[in-house]
Amino acid sequence: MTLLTFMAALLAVASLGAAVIALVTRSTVVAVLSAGLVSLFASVMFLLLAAPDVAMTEAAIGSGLTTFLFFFVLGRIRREGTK
Amino acid sequence: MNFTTRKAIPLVLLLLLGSVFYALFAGYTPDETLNRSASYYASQTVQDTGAQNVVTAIIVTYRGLDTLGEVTVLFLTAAIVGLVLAHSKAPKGRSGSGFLPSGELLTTGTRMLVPVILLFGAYVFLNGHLTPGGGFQGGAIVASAMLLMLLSDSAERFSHRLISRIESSAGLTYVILGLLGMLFAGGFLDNRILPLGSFGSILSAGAIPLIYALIGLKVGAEFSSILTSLEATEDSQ
Amino acid sequence: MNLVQISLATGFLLILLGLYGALTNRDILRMIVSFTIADTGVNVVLVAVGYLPGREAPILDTIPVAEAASRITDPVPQALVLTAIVIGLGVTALMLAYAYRLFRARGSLDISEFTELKW
Amino acid sequence: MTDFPNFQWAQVGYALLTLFIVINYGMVMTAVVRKIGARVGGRYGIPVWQNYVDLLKNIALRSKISHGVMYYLGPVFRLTGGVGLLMFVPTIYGSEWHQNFSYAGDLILALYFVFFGTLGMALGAGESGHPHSAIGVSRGLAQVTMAELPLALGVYALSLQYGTLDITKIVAAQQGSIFNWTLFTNPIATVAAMIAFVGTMMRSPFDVAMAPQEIPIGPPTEYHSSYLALMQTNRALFPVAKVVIYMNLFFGGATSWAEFAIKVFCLYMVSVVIGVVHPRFRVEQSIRFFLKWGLPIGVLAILVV
Amino acid sequence: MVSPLLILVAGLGAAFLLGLLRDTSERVAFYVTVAALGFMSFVALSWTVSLALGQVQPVDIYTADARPPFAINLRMGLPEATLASVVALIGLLSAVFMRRDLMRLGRQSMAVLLVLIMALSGLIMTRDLFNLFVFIELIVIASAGLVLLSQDTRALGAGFKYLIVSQVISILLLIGVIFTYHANGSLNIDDIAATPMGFTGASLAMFLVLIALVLELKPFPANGWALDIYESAHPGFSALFSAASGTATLFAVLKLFEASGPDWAPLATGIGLVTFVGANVLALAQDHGRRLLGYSSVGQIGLVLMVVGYGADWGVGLYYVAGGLLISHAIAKAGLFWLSGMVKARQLTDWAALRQNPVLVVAFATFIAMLSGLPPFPAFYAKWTLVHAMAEYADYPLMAIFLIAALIEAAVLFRWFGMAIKREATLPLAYNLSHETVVLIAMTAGWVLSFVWGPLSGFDNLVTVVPFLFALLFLPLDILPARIKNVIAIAGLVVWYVTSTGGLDPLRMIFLTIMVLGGALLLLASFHAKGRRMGFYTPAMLMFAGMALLVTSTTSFQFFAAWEFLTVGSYFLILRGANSEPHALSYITFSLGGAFALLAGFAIAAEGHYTFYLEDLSEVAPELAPYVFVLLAAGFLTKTATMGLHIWLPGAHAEAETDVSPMVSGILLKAGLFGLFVLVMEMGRQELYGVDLTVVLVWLGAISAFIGAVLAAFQEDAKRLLAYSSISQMGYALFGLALMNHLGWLLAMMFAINHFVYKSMLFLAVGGVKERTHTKLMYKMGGLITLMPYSFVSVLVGIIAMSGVPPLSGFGGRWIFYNAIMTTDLRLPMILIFMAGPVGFLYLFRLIHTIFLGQPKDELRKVKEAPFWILLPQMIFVAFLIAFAALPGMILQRVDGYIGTLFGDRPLVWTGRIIDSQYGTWNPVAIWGVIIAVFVTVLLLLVWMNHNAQRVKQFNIVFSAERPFKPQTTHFAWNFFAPYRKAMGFLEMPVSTSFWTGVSNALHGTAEFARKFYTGNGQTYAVQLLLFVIAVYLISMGASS
Repeated sequence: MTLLTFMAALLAVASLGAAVIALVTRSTVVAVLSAGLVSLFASVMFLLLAAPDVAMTEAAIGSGLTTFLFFFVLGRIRREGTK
Repeated sequence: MNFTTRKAIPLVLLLLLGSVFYALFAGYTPDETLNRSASYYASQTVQDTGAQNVVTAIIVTYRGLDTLGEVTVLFLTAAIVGLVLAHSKAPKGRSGSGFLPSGELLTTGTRMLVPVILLFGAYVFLNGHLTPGGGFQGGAIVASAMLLMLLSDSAERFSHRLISRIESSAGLTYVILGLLGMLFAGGFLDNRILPLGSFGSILSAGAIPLIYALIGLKVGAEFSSILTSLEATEDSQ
Repeated sequence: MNLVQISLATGFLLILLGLYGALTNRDILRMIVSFTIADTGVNVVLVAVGYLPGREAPILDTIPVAEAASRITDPVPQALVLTAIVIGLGVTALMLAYAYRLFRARGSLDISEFTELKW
Repeated sequence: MTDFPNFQWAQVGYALLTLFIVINYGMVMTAVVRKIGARVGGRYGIPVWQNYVDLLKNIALRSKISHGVMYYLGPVFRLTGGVGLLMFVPTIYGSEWHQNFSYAGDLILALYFVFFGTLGMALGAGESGHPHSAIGVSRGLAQVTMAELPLALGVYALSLQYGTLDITKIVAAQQGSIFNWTLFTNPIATVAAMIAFVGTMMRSPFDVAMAPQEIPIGPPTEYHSSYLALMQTNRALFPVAKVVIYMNLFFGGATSWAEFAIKVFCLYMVSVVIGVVHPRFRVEQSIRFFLKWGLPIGVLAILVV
Repeated sequence: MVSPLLILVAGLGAAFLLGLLRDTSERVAFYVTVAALGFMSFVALSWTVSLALGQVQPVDIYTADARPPFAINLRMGLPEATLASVVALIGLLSAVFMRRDLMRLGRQSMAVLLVLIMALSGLIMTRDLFNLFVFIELIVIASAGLVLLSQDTRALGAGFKYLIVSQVISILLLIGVIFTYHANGSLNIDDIAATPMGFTGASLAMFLVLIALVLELKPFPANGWALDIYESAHPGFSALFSAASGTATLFAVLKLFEASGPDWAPLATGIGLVTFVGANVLALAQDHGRRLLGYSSVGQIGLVLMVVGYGADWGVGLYYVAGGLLISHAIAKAGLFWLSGMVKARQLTDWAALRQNPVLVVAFATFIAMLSGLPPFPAFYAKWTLVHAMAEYADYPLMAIFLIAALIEAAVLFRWFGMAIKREATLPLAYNLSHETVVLIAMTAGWVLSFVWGPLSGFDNLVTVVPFLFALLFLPLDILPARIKNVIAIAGLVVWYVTSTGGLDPLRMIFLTIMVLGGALLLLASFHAKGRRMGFYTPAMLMFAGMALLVTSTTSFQFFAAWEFLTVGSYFLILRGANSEPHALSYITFSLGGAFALLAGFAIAAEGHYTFYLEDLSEVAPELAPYVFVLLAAGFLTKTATMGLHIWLPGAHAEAETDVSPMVSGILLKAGLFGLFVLVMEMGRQELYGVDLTVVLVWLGAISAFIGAVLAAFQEDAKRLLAYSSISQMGYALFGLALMNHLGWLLAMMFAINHFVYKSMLFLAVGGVKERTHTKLMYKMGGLITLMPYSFVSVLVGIIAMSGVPPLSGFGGRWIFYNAIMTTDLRLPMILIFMAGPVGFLYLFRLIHTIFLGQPKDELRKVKEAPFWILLPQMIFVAFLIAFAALPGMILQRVDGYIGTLFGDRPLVWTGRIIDSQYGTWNPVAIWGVIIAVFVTVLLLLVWMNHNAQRVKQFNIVFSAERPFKPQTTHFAWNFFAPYRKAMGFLEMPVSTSFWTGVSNALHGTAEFARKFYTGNGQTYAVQLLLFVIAVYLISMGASS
């Protein structure tokens, strides 16, 4: 098993684990963060797969912007829901 | 449907779908050499477009129409998110993300960081034809500046109007560049309306840097617009 | 298992996990979260399919043009994934906006409450 | 005059003569039948000339009213039906003069012309406005439609048997021996037809439409004076004309007036005898009777031909 | 030519440009939008025209100066140009339609609209797989945005469901795309066809791509989300969603199925068929207008999908058929959705508001006709071709399922149309000039399309058929007073008759005379109508046009087209009656069902030839011939309302207007008879499983004749009585025809003539009575003889003629009948006919007695004689009946001679005016002579004796002591033949009514039950979607292994 494969396996386990957490957690915030984490692990995996462009994009958009979008909406809903 | 069947049916379905995927997985063998599309790009990109980054060349020229569609997706999303939220103004009062305290530190930090971030974003999309990165990544970085400002509840937010102007002008210019390709070069979105320049320099690869810059601006503006709309709507009108 | 297989498997599993979440979670926001996971899975699959073992990124700054065809990996799927990621974000944003509006309309985020249109 | 082959004015005279004979015969015969009936029942009965008396009385009646055109025309239709029927069938086989106007048509004409008078009568009675007449009409029509069915089947069997619809030819085929009669060559058809015969003679058990004894309904109650006279004439004429058809079709026809008189009387008596020994059916009972007996026999008749 | 790329560029550019405008300048933004859409339409249309005229060749547009597959390319051929035009035009019109809401939401919404149209055009033109995906995503997002145009808050939920489903679809699509790329090394669609699939997973990849695209077409049952959108979205958007999106997506699917090769075609066929059937069955249970339209959209797109799969190897023919269906659907569905925007309330019945504006009713009818595949619209040609192809490949079960589903669809649509015409709306029409203009443009487009499609069909261009045009002429003429139109109509019929009689054999000549000249005669009665009588002449003339064309048709296509014309025309006519809505619906359902049987029959007979001469029916392959016979006979028997297929008739004929009843009874039924004539003339005896089919027909005729008569005798409603009588009379005709001998046919001919005359006469007379008494119930009439003597005379003559009592012409029929049956071996069915005769006498007597005789009702003591114009044709008929009875030879002799040439025999000998057969004689003049002589003599006798008769009034003894609870039950005319009913009532058992009601209830029940499947939960819809994918996967795996 090469180092590359080993890292990939590690990333795979990590991202799948994060995905499972996103599904089973009761807290939406944790779910959103876990999903962002999945994206982040995926973007590292893209680097391994010789796709730096994709890795950048996934990191910036998939794990970054998307997560913030969720939090914005979540925030609005919380504010209005509790009133 | 009770609790168990509500979850069991999707489970069974997805197991079946998984078997479909497994068939794909099991039947998959990586290619030994590049297939004909890829080998064309590998050998012709430099000659055709003068770009170092093949992915960029594909995105901006060969599959430029996709990319035009892609920015249009964001344009649409921005417009629709605006529409969706336009008629549901948030209640008066506190705005901001609601879970991050907007303190003095954040505000000050934001003021300092925003120009740096913007510059970095511009760097990323202008070098898209040479290094990894490009309009989308750069645009996302530019948008993060906007994000920061929103988080810090900064008073000097970008006006929504300005964002929309930038977005539209960039889009329009992009389309016009495409047309110019049709008029002066080999086809729609052909990058050779500008000289290809010397391979590997920043002002090379024809119109690619220009287009990617437009894309970066546009994407940045669109992300910003979406973020602004989602964050609060008092000033979205 | 090599790199490609691991990535492919991860991608597929992410898709399935994401879909499972989207189909079983009643909370609209959690559905959207699940869809982003599935989207990520799709992206992983796309990139993995385009990967040629042992090759380098398709950027010709260090690779001579003449050797490009034998040294770089397939750039096309990468280009596609870029597009897919952006589109995915667009859809996610749209769904979030809808989620907010639905919440405003009903004060709830439970998908099973929005069934007044049926039959 | 190609439409009237071999037409001579004398034919009209002979036709009138036939008519005269048949009417008188009918008058006397019906009276005799009533007399016999009375005697069987232990009563004295009417004199044989009673019908003439009634006729004269009716004609002489002074008060004459009308309810309208159709009322007026009803008896005309009725009598035209009777006379026409007689005119369209040959009475005496072999006698050219008593062929009447049978060249105008064949068996079918006769069968369908039966309805002419019925229709007119019903219409006339209808216009009187008396609901009972309407009830009588509806009952009569309902019953007669089913009663005619075995006849139609029998006739069909018969025409298949003889391969013709021409009455004269049918009679001709039965000449020679009594065993050439349809009665013997095709008894089933004869039985079927006779069921119809009994059913349409307006005698018990199939006389609910007239029902003169119990309830004053039916067309005759609506008419009086010369209307009734016309109808009375027809009541003498029409049964005979009808019997003539049966006689021609099933009983070898008649070659002389004597044979004619005997056969008609015998046939007529069949319905009388049955009537005497059977109580009256309600309409639906008679319909069911015809469906249960007349129809199967008729079907059998055409199947075995 | 400008580059087609400009369609995309203009859309995008304008969308971006809108962002530069000021927020407040909505008006300018709207003009920019309209201008851009106009430009896109112009480009697309100019390409369409130039390509169609052959001025330019189809082009491939390359981007970035690289050849495919290395860069994305687009294609502009005739199909692309046409569909892009459709999309752009619908976009333009919808923009105009949605003006107010677009302005309300601002320029962003207009940008979304522009992007949607742009993306749809791109979807049509692109040849790149991934580009296809991008355009689809654009469409999804833009659609989700435009859903917000609706004021209906529920639209929000619908939009979200749509997004959920789209997410699942795009996941499947992307996986499919990438593995297809891996297999082919190319994303170009054309390469999929060129390159054999490289590895085992590739077919699976192709499956994912195809199924994902198919899912975008909203296949049944994975389509709940789409229905919710249709129901709640803005009608302008629904028009786009159904017409434009459906069209573009379907073309994308077509491209991929073409590329993927014939192995995949059954997938499209199967899913398409299931969708077509399922959507139409479920539509039965809908009473919400827009949701119904949604179901209909789904069904229609399913139909086209089926064609795409089925016609995979047709080449250009596929484009012709699928294109015709697709464009018709686009126009009609867009038009209907736009119309729905003008109807305020949402129930189907609320569409009655359209009646405020007759032009909109015409538009509505046009759209419905386009959708149900009626001539002259393209879907008609498509249906013809499709069924013929199915017959060619001997796919009979497929054909049956398709036709049944098409029938259900027609029933759904016409049920709705009936409601719109007959019900009352709860809210008035939301009138808006620009909305109406948009709708009318769509309607015009429909007609133009038909005009273009006709000549391409290789058959006649049905739009330009003269009688049809003549019928259409009455649409603009409808503003004229009815009398003027009537003159024109009569003149037209007479002229057509005079000019088209040449070269017809006597048989057709007689049918033409009855249908056209008879029609002109009956139209005399229409002079009675006052005012404008909107909407009468077009359908009437359409019906006559159909009949005129039917008789002169030589090919099966002409015949069928004519048949559909007359069916539709008569449907509209029948629908005009006061209470005719349900009856008109059952009429059109049965008629179209019959028509489809004809279509199937012709198609099977043609064995792949699309033009088939009727005379070639005699040369159908022997193993097919019996089935052809059965199908054609079933079609014709539906029209002649043979027992079992008759339940539509009584209501339809009885509830029709006074002058319409004789047309649909006296004339229209003859169309079926004519068809049967052609059938038995060309095909002769056929045997199926050893049963001689003509014997079956004999039995059917006899049963109809008998049961029809019995049922007629039990009716309380005079017109219903006549209607049942028609069933009986047609039974006689069928019986004669099926005897397959000379006299039998002559009998049928005789009945055709006679039935026309006396049934027209009786319907007119009863109709005239109804005009005056305002009731059709016989027990409410009575004693009208003195008040309406002329009507009485015509009824009297009519019933004498009909019952076959000498001397009138009915007797001739009976005489021929007896002679005909003498020569046949069939004896048992005769019994029924024998029974029918006297029963017929019963109902006829009831008719005359209860209406004209007995005591007049108090409230009817002052009624007047029927109007002159209604009496006039009756009197002409009376004269004709008498003349025909005395001189039957003037018509019959020629027919007899003609039939003689067919059979090569001469059973009747015509000596002067005497007719001799092998068995007997019919001397009509002598009969007349004798009867008149006797009658006059007796009458004179009576007059002599009774000249001083005194007129007395009737006296009323109907009620004795008290007024009963239901007074009519004590009336003699109520249940007139009560004893008969007691004895024969079992024959009244509504066997066929129960049967058909059962069928209908079962269908409705299924629909009602099955639609619960659409729970409204977006998640459930997504689950169903996946379920569908898996099911299709497993089925196709099973099918291919």
